[in-house]
Amino acid sequence: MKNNKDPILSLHNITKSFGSVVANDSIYFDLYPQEIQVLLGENGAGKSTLMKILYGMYQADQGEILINQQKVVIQDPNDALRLGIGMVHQHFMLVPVMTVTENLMLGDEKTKGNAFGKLSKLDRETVRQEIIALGNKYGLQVNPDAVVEDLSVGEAQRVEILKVLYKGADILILDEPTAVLTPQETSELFEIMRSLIKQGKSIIFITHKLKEVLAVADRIAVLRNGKVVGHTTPAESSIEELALLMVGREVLLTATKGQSHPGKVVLNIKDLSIKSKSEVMVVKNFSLQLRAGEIYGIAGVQGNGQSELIEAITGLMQPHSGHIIILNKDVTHSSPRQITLVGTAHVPEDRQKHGLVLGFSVATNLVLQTYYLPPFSNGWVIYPEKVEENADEKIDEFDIRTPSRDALVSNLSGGNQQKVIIARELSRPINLLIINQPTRGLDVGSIEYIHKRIIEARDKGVAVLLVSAELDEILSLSDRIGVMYAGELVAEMDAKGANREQLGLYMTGSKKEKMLKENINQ
Amino acid sequence: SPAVQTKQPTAVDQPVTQEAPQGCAYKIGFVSDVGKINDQSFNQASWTGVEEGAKALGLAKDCISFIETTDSADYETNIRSFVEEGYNIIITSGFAMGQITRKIATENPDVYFIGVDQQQVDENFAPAPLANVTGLNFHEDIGGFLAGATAGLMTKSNVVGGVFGCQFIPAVARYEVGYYNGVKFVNPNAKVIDIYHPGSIDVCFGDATFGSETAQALISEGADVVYGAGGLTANGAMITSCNQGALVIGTDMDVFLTLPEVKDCIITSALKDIVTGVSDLIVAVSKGTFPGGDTFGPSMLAPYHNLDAQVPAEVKAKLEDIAKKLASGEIDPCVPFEGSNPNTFCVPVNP
Amino acid sequence: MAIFTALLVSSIAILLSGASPIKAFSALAVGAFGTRDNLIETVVKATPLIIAGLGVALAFRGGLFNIGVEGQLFIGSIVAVLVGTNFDLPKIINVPLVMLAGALAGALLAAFSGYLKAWHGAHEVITTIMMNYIVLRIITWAIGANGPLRKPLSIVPETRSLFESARLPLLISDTRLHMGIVIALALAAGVYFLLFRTVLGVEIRIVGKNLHAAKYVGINVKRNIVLTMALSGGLAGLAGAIQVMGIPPYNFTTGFNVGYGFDSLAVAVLGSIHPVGVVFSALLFGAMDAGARLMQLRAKVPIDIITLLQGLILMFVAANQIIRSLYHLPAPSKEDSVNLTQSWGGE
Amino acid sequence: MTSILLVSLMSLAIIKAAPLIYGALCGLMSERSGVVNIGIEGMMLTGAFMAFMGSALFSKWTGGVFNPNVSLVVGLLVGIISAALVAGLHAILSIHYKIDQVISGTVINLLAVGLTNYVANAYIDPTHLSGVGVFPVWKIPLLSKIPILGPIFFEHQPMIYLMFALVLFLQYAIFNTPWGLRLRSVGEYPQAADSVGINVIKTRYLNVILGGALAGLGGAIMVLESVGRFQKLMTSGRGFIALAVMIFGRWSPIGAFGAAILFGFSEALGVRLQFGDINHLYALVVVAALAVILTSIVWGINRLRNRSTKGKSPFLIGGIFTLGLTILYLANQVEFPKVSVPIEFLGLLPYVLTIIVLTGLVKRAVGPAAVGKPYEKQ
Ligand SMILES: Nc1ncnc2c1ncn2[C@@H]1O[C@H](COP(=O)(O)OP(=O)(O)OP(=O)(O)O)[C@@H](O)[C@H]1O
Ligand SMILES: Nc1ncnc2c1ncn2[C@@H]1O[C@H](COP(=O)(O)OP(=O)(O)OP(=O)(O)O)[C@@H](O)[C@H]1O
Ligand SMILES: [Mg+2]
Ligand SMILES: [Mg+2]
Repeated sequence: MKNNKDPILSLHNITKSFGSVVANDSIYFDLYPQEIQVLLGENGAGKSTLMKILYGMYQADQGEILINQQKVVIQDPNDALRLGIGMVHQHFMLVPVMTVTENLMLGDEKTKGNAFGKLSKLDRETVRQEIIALGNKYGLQVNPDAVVEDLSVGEAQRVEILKVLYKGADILILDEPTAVLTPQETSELFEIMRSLIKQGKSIIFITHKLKEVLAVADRIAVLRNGKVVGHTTPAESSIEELALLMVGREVLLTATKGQSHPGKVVLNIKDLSIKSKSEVMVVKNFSLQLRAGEIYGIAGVQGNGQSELIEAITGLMQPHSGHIIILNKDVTHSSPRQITLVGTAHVPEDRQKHGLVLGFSVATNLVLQTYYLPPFSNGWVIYPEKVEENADEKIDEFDIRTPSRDALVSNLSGGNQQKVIIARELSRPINLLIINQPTRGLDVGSIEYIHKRIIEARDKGVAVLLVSAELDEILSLSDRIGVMYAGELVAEMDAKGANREQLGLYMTGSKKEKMLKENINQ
Repeated sequence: SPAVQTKQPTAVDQPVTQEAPQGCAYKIGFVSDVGKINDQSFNQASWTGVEEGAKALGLAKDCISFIETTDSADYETNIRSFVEEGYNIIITSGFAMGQITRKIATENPDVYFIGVDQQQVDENFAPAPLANVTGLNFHEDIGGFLAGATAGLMTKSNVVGGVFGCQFIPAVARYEVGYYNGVKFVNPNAKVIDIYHPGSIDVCFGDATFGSETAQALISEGADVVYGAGGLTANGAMITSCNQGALVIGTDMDVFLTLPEVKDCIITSALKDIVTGVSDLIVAVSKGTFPGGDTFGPSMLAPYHNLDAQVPAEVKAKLEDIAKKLASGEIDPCVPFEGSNPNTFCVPVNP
Repeated sequence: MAIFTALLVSSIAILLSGASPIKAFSALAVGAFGTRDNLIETVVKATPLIIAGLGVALAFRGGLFNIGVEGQLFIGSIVAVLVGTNFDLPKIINVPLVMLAGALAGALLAAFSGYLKAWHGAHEVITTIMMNYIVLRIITWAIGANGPLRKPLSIVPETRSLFESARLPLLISDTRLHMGIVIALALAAGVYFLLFRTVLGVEIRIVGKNLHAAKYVGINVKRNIVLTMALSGGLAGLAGAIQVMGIPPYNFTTGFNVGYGFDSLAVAVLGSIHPVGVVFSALLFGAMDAGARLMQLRAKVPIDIITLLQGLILMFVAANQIIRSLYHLPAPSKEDSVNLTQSWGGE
Repeated sequence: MTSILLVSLMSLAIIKAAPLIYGALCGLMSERSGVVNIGIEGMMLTGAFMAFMGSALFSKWTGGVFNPNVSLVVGLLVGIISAALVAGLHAILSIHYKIDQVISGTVINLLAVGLTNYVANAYIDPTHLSGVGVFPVWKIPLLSKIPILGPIFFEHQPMIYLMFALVLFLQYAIFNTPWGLRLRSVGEYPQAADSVGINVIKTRYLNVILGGALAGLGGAIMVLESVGRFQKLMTSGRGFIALAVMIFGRWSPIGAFGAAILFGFSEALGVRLQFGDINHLYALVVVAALAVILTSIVWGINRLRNRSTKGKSPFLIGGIFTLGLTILYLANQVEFPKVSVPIEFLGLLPYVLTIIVLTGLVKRAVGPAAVGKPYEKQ
């Protein structure tokens, strides 16, 4: 929006380094009232760091912060909140075992009377009401009594934003809120952001998704290696330019792939049904035939049974009924290891929780699926030198950015951690690749790379089952697309024929229709 | 790495190694049983005996030393280190060290050994005296019997209790049997409640809290006399009983002197006069009258001290009489009789 | 450096009691290293601590807090006695047999706690603590007045002595230096190899570091937990067996081994739960236990000062920052720190 | 008969449970804030020791011009404060120096044992320093008249009432006050707490130290309400039992209370059975029956509490419950053979029962998520 007002917030010459890493390098940054400014940059560019400085979680090595031209000191989040700065963090900052209400109260709790100070009784009821009221005002409905760990990521995200508003912030920092959101949730979020702007708030918005940038940004600032390398606006730039600006080189934004040549059926799922731990049927007689050399993308709003489906296929969860057959071998009740051994690779949704052992070296993580097999071991004894050779190979083959093979994987950036997993899963003889949210939170550079790898695998004749909340990812990678809604496969189509709108309708359940598999398979 | 560093001091030390107490006519060493020298029970008694004996011989403070055993695996090394340091009278307390004491004694005929609670028997438990080892033993069953008789005569509620240490320690078991039978002997229809600490050696003598809580239970059951035999566990019991208005009877040492908390409710103590026993034997060494073999210390009751007035004359008389009969063997606490301790069984102590 | 500081601090305590620290610590040192026999005593004392310490460390690596080493060690001893006093086979068979029996006993006891955790979610800290008491009391009964293991006729609570054929050979004749230390060092090497060079070891460490990843990789977590506990308890049991097999009078009596369980916990953490570290810290503890005799005897300093000393050393070694700031030393290169409290709270 | 028995057992159970409960509350405070505490034993021991020194020396120096209770109160305060100081050390080591919390707990235990024994050896031979008795029993006027419940709950010494009060208060405070909310958030997800301006470090220090004070009470009660003087190692493992009790009680004060009572009760029973006037078999069967009934009740409660449909089916619960009752009934019908169980085995009751109950009815105990992990701001 055109405005000649003064900036509500300016950062002057902010510099911050962690040991040798210079995360922020003399950064200048202005935010104007009622604007949405997007902060863009590849993984590790320094976006979160800058925002954490603004929010008082880190202290800048040098530089100053001005709010309405007034120089301010922000020692800790309390100061930030007092100055009307609120932040939604890249990683959820909600206590899982507590209710929404408790999470919102936390920090400045309302109490019934104040006779006993911090020991007075919490006034949950009032806060409940306030939450509901606030929710209605901004269109952010959540159940105040829900326990956070039971919420979907979308809901949790809403709670995070509510929390910031509840604390009365005028400047909202949203650090990659859409990384975990589905297209629907994302567009809802954008609605909310716009209404917030109308009501006088200003927003700093961090994302890696260039489409989104153009969709919501008023202005765009691009960071690279801790420096601001450019300012622009959606009007005067394009996705390609943004990518170039970010990464510093040309980037292929849509994966290019040749015709697929489906071979024999690798994965054959027959009316599979799965009960969740709380005895709810989360997948209902799901059937699917996946052939060698094709990529099958499962689209769907999160929480419609995709995760359970994957867990069942990979043996992490026992299905209720139905059959899973991999290469004519019934693995319905096999252990994860048996399933791995028939040539299944699995790139899990939560890379830090399931995919890696953060306390182990990169080298060890690279053999996490094969350490017990030759050449790394004879079944009993590990051959460390083999492990280390393998590490060195993979590290430069998949250009994993790590200080050394013995470095702890926890020290790697998100993108590189994902690369470790990809390298591990793709660099062994496999027939089936199950890959869940492969590029969540990664920058365009890493995305391009990982997509390339997936397609290579498919061209080598691997059957790929791709689950992603990213419609673009589904559309650009898949040969066939299935849509899951409420635990059912509501639609299946050839990728060529597919388009966003149509998929969107299926995903929200507003359209239901089964196509006969035969049409596609012949 | 650690090990290298600990070597530091060794360098400093060589001169000191030779250093040893000068001008000691005798060097007396004491090895405690697993436990502490001031457990206010038999370890402490033995150590006090050593100090008394040293005084009697006019030895300097650093002519005597002790080692507290923390693990029964160390008995041998602990005793030997005294031998190596040239100590010539070594006291080991506790039955557990009996055999190893004898072994080391045979190897070192010129060192005198005093074994408290150690009967001089060979592997087959046949008496086998050695010239340079004297076992200082006691008839705990007799002491217990006297304590029991006192309790039986003094109780008004006709309910008396006893709190004991480890059942598996022979001395303790003998005290318990004697106590029970003593009560029944003088007062057949009195109720006797004896409680042992159920724990293992590391706690059963040292758990004052258990003793205290048990005493509360006994008293809420109506007991008005409580007997304590078993180190700190017993102390806990006696103090609490005292606080709750019951009379108490102590064990081993004259508890009136060692535990002031109970001075106004302790009737007497079943003395097991280790102190005199040990110091006498030490003196005997200097006199050249060291007996060797088994000796038996006297088993008697301590003075009534503050409660002297409360104890009726006829009670005192009766106790005198029983004491005589016990001494003469007319009464044997270990022989079952009508209403006696259901498991009357004294690990043999040959007279 | 840490140890030096600990010595300094504890000398204050000694001074307060009127004794001379120099005298005390020189006596301590002589008692630990001064003569051949003292040196041997240090080694003998360290032997069970090494083995049991390895057990604790192994469990920690697997994310389990085995605080039941005391009980496992005791049951190891008692079962070793049970076998060693009833079977009189040729030494070459009997010694391994008895050791195996002890290890097995400890392993089963610990495995039970492991099972309770894996299948019933019973926290191993509770169950192992409870097991300690249960085992100790049953043993107390077994050697008590009319217990089954009581040495016939004996007037004292003790078991019979092991048959000659079940006793560990001496390394140096007519000393107390038995073969246990060799076994202990071999085990240390073995545990290192197991943890860092074998498939099982990697799996134990994965489970220890990240349960979810372990499941994802296809490790049978429940089985792994039981196995880890069994190994840990097996080592503890073996430590107990070796005590009765190596130390005259080769039997079990009251007051035997009391406290080794908790010492080995200290040893394990002092050795930063690494086999190499464990060996050294066990030797250190052994030295202090052995030296304590002369310290009491010569300097008249009560043995409790040793416990104090051990606490201080552990503190200064662990919080090496304190030391560094005291002596202005440079910070060392940060290596992968092992989190002992892995299994404690919410996974 | 049985009611008298029950009363004496229960009140003894409460007395035996009290130190464990204080200890468990200590562990709970520090672990709720994210700091593992296996140093409870050491803190209790220190509390006991200093409580004795405080009271004894005070009355010695003031020459007994004050009423003994004054000295006892002084001792109590000294005990509390010094245990809190020890906890302070634990806090410094594990929060500031970030050394592993299990290690610093072990350090605490070693130091406490070493120091108290050492000083006790050197300075407190009973003939030189004698205790000043214990707190008197306070009968609560009306309440103590209530049949059964009265004598069980309202005829105790003051520190027992204090314990009741603290359990109820902390149960309320941890789950219903800002302080509690912050405490839990810091133990569950410190980053989140930090992100809303809660000072994680300060919160942890505060609660670890408060916990220490509670452990101090646990140690002091042994001196000031039962034994009347300090005896070496008088905690004899209660700190570790308290640890178990805390976990058993799933990190909640009420839970810890229940667990400790169960423990104290079975220990009391073990002692009571030595009286020899109850048939041992009968007693054991009754206990088993009670355990079963308890199980079903707890299941029932969990069932009602549950948000979702999780939990055992009502029929099962009902079945178990009636089963328990029938056993109880039958036990009173049949004549048991007279056997006397060795005392060591009677002593096993609390430990065995704990394991059974633990595996039987307590749901997988999961502590605060961030417990044991030092907090790194950056
Ligand atoms: N607490 C920390 N300690 C050490 N290094 C850090 C820390 N936080 C960030 N860094 C480093 O600073 C750099 C910037 O990190 P930052 O998280 O700001 O990047 P980002 O732009 O947010 O990346 P992403 O898009 O993945 O979120 C990275 O190299 C990161 O490794
Ligand atoms: N002497 C030591 N004392 C304490 N900890 C040690 C010692 N040596 C190594 N460690 C730690 O113990 C762990 C294992 O040591 P080591 O490096 O030998 O095996 P690793 O390299 O971790 O295993 P792998 O060879 O499978 O990678 C490492 O985390 C290391 O930091
Ligand atoms: Mg970021
Ligand atoms: Mg290595």
